[in-house]
Amino acid sequence: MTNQTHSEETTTGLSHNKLGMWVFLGSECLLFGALISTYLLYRGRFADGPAPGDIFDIPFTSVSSFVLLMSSLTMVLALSALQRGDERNNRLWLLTTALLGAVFVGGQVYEFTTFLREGLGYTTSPFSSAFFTLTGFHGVHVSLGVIFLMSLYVSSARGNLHKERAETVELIGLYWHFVDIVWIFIFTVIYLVPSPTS
Amino acid sequence: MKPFSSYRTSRFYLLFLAFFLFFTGCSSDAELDTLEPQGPSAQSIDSLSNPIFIIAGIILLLVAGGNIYMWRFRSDHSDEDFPTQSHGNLKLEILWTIIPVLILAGVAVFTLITLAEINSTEDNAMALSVEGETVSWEPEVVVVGQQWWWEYRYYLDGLEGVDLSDARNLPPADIVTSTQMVIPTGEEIELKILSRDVIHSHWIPALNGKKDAVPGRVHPWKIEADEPGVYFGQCTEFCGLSHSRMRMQTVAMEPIDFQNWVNQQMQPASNPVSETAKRGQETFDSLCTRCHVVNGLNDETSIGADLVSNAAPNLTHFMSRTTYAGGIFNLYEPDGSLDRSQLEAWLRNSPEEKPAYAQGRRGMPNMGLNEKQIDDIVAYLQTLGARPSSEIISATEVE
Amino acid sequence: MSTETEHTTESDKSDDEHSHEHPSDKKYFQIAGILAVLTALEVATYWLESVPGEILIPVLMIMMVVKFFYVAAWFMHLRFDNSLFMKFFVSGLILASVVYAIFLTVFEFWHKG
Amino acid sequence: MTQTMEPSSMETSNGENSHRPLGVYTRPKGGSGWRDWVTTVDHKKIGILYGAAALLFFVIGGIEALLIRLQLATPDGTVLGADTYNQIYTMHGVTMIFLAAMPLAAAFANYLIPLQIGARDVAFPRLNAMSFWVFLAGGIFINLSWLLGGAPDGGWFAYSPNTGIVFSPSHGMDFYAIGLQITGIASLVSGINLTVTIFNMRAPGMTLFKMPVFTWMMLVVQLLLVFAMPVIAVALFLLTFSRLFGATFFTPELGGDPLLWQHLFWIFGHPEVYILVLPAFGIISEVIPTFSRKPIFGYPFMVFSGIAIGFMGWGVWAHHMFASGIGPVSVAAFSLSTMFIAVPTGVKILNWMATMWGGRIKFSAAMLFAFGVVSMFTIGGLSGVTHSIAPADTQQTDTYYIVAHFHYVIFGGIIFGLFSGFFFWWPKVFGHKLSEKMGKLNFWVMLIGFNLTFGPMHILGLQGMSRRIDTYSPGFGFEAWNLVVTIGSFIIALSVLIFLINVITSARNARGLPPIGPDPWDARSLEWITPNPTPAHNFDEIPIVESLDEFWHRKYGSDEDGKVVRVASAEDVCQDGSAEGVHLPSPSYWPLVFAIGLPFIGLGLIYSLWFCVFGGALALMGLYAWVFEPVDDPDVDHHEPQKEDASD
Repeated sequence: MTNQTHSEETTTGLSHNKLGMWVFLGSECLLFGALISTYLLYRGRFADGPAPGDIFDIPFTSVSSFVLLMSSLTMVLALSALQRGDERNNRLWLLTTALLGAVFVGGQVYEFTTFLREGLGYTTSPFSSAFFTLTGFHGVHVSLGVIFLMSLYVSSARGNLHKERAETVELIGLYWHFVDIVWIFIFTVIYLVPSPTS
Repeated sequence: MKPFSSYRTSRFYLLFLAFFLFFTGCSSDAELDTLEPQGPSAQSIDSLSNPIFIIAGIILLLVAGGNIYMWRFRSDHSDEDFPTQSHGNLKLEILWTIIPVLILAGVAVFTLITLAEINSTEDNAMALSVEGETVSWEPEVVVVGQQWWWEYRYYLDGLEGVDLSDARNLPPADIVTSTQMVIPTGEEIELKILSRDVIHSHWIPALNGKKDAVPGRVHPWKIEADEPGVYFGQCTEFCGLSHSRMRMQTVAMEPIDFQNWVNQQMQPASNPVSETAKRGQETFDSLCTRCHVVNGLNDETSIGADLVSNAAPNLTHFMSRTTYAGGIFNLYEPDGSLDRSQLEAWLRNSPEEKPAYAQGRRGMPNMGLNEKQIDDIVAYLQTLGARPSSEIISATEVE
Repeated sequence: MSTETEHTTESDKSDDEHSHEHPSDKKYFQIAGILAVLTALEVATYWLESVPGEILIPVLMIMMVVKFFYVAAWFMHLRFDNSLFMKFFVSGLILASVVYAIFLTVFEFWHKG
Repeated sequence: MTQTMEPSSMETSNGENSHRPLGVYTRPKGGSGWRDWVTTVDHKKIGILYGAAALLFFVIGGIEALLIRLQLATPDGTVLGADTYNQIYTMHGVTMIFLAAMPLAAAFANYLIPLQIGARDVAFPRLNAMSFWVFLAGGIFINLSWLLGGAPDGGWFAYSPNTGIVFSPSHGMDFYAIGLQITGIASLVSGINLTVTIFNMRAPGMTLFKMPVFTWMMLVVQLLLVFAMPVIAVALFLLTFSRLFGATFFTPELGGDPLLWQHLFWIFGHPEVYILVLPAFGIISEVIPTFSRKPIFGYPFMVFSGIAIGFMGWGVWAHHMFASGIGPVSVAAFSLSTMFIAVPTGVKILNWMATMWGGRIKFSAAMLFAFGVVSMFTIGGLSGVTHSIAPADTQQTDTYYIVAHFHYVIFGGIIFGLFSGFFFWWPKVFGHKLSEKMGKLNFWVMLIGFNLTFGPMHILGLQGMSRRIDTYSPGFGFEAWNLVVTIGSFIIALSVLIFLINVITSARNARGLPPIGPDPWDARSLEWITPNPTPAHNFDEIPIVESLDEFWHRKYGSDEDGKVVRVASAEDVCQDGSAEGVHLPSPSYWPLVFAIGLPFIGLGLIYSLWFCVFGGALALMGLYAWVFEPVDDPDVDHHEPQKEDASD
């Protein structure tokens, strides 16, 4: 990536990368929309398995949601640091963000195993399939984000991430915040809105 | 009895004038023709689509005429001669936006009216004598699709309290028949369309449009025939291997004939008299009742639930139907005699006659019967149910 | 391409990319504080059992939309960046909302609550 | 993920890079030309690759169509068994839509969009290469199913639960779901790429409303792709997870609803119709003005009706489901929305006719095909209106009437449009015209074959012939028309054969001759400013655009009476292909390496996870190498500026 964007040369004055990223995020809305709608359609169809209202552990999920929410703060701080040219703080916040993300994913793994123990397998009911698919897709997005963040961290540690490349951090940041707002939606609509009980 | 005549050429003429001018003299008997309505629903659809075909035809002629007129403007471009460089005309644009909107708005009104018509239900009831008692039957038939045949179930006490939520385990019905739905003329029949495996679509074009049978759902629809007759249908949602061989018929009878039909269908099968038929019954009992029910012989099947659809046709009144194997074979010759060779071929090796995944527990497998067993079973089958009227038999013929 | 300034009409309105200052870190902490409070309020509704769904759900939705808005506007810089970014994102968002709302309506989702 | 998006190198001869070694990056030439093709990131070569691959799949899909017609030529046909028939008709649909029509449109989009907006390449050249290779990998993957136990047999629409593991136990549907997922990645990525290209890389002065209609329609298509592909992706994920991991989305016994699939599929599927047809609309919107010697009539209305079609296309999906049992209120709503989508489509047809009206029409092969679109698509559009009427549709849906309708739209609209584009832009791409004589013959044979094939299907459908049936019995009045249809289909095959022969003989006749001069058609839009065939760097110097139909306005002005007069010859206006200081992105292997990995991941999901490990490693290696590879290497020894077409 020797070649920096020449945003002043584009028609709109915007960088290709950032524009492409936003188009991609617009597209992701349709992806998560379909998964969330599928879940909403099926949340009451739990066959003989556990119902969502019986199995959700709101306090636990609230904590992990909070962790993810705060990772958006650290992400934006990382970007802000790099834009100031403060590479040390940039690294620090990148690492914090990745860690918070990893904690969230870890929480999700714990939640999944708990559900599994309580009899909610992937194939138990349309509810369970839809739930695991939706949250799994989100989890995969977070995990990818963690990998991106770690790549940035390594890149910075090797002295390759300077102020001029702040846009790369900004792009990863956009992705990260998007994954966060998807979870804001999921947390409210799937967990907090009262779910059917058996 | 066939209520069909040559199809109305006028509509095709308008719609396809440009291409099929010389074919318009053609006519044929098309048993599935959508343009020959024989019942009120089909009639109201037809009355709606007729003018739309005509409007579409006129627009097509205008556009085609305009296009042909373009020939006038041909040029070989060899000179520097340029036409007027017109970039557009706002008035024209508005005009040709508004006019289609107005036409479509008009069409929309009639569409909504027709839609309401074909989705409304009537509170009709017919007096029916059932086992000596007169009941008031609000005509309803439960239609169940499965690979690759249709079952029709009649609950003469009404559907209230009948749990239709699991099509694979329906409560016992008063009458169970397959491939041919028998209805009284002049009565609106409410259908509840179900499926036991994949999506099918029930369609009797002369009587009404189609409605899908979707597993897990109960779809209401209705059907009514003005005149007695045999009305052909075909499954129209792709349902796997033998989709093309999943046909059905609706047999409409005068109410009095329908009463007779009900009386016959309520009877269980009687025990056969002849020796061959008795032997056939034994073979049937040991092999065929694993899947098929004959009321009076077995009320339960032995491996039923192992079948993907948990059902095989109820054969109690096999002979009262004129077609079998998903409506692809006629049971009778046009002269009214049994088409024995086809039935034997079917018993000999049915997957050969109609593709099915018998090894996947869908469709009738090859039972490995020997010729004697086949003869016996044919003799036994002939004792099951009363032969339909000769009008129905001849109307089943398509040629 | 030095002569293009008078031709690129669209860049006139979009040259604001660097004409503003991104918020200070303090502002980001403030936003995070608001988000944290909102989340706490949201989660608190879990223990309010007496509130009927007709009130609870709209309240939750409003809080969710506010959180959503804050992250998108501040952390994702939509507030400061070129409006074209927002147009793409919001078209996706609105399209998804409308299409899937119709989708759920066709399944009579809202009747079941 | 974002690291894979590279900045463009839209560098021009401004002061900033004048210190660099100048010159055109010329691709490896000489003996091993294949290496040039597999590593290219040039949008023009990728366009050609798309076109060639798509034509191959078009021929395969066409052979499948002929087999279908052989089976149905006579009642009780025995050419194919029911099982084979179901596989072939499924693959015919899948191939024609996803592997022929969409990539053919992508071929035109790739080649022409940068040229029409005055750019040197697309925004993300390597992603563009990746899109092509991923598409090809997906197409090959789906067709591998023929060799690995049977092709998909559930129809291109793949309605559940018939596509579930119980009812479709072969691996065919797995290949379908995973293969389309792979080609979907290609479509999504190229949608994002070209959207950014159109917004960000227009030449100075080219405002959105000075873009050619073709570019506009392609922009709408890219946005539709961007928003529609995720929906089919989710549907395919649900299907894949159901088949491979036992998910219960479509298991009615547990409460799964088969209609979920139908909704997701058609939420994608209807915009998909416009994804297919709008490129053809764009093509003929370029061809008709050129050969009528008039500007396009009502340009803003052409643009807005295209946008309106794209937008309304999102609100009509359930008209594919009028008989599915979605409830009368939904049926009524979707029936009305569907009716009114006819309005912008009608506006387009009338504007094309108004463009031709009073023109000086030259009926070249390209124009004939465009003319074919205007008249044949109208029939498809009108029959479309007849089944937007939901009650009528309950009679017509899933019969051959529908087959007739959408073939008038897809063949009459899209294929005719794409052929029009072939004849029009062939000299732009290859430097020689296709034979006009054979082209006209091609058109008439195709027109006759097309109408013989799909015209009678209207009648068959109204006579009650059901779709997707592998056979029919005598006596329903289907025999005669089916025979006509089969004959017609072979006439279409003949017309395609004529086209292929034309391609070969025209190339042979042009061998040894200098490339065709500029402006063979007296054309209008910016791409013709470059020489034919287009040099690697596209524009010697990025033109400054002042008007719609920029090229035409540079050739012609008007005198005091308002009459058109020529002010410059084409030779004066066209650039000569001599490049100064143009720096192009370097070729790369990694998009190809990444693409090869994907089908192995697919095979791994179906057969053995070891394939996944291998494919995943390959894809990851491709990605990482890609990320750390410079977009264009400033240390590469750039070649001297070259004149591409004036070598003798």
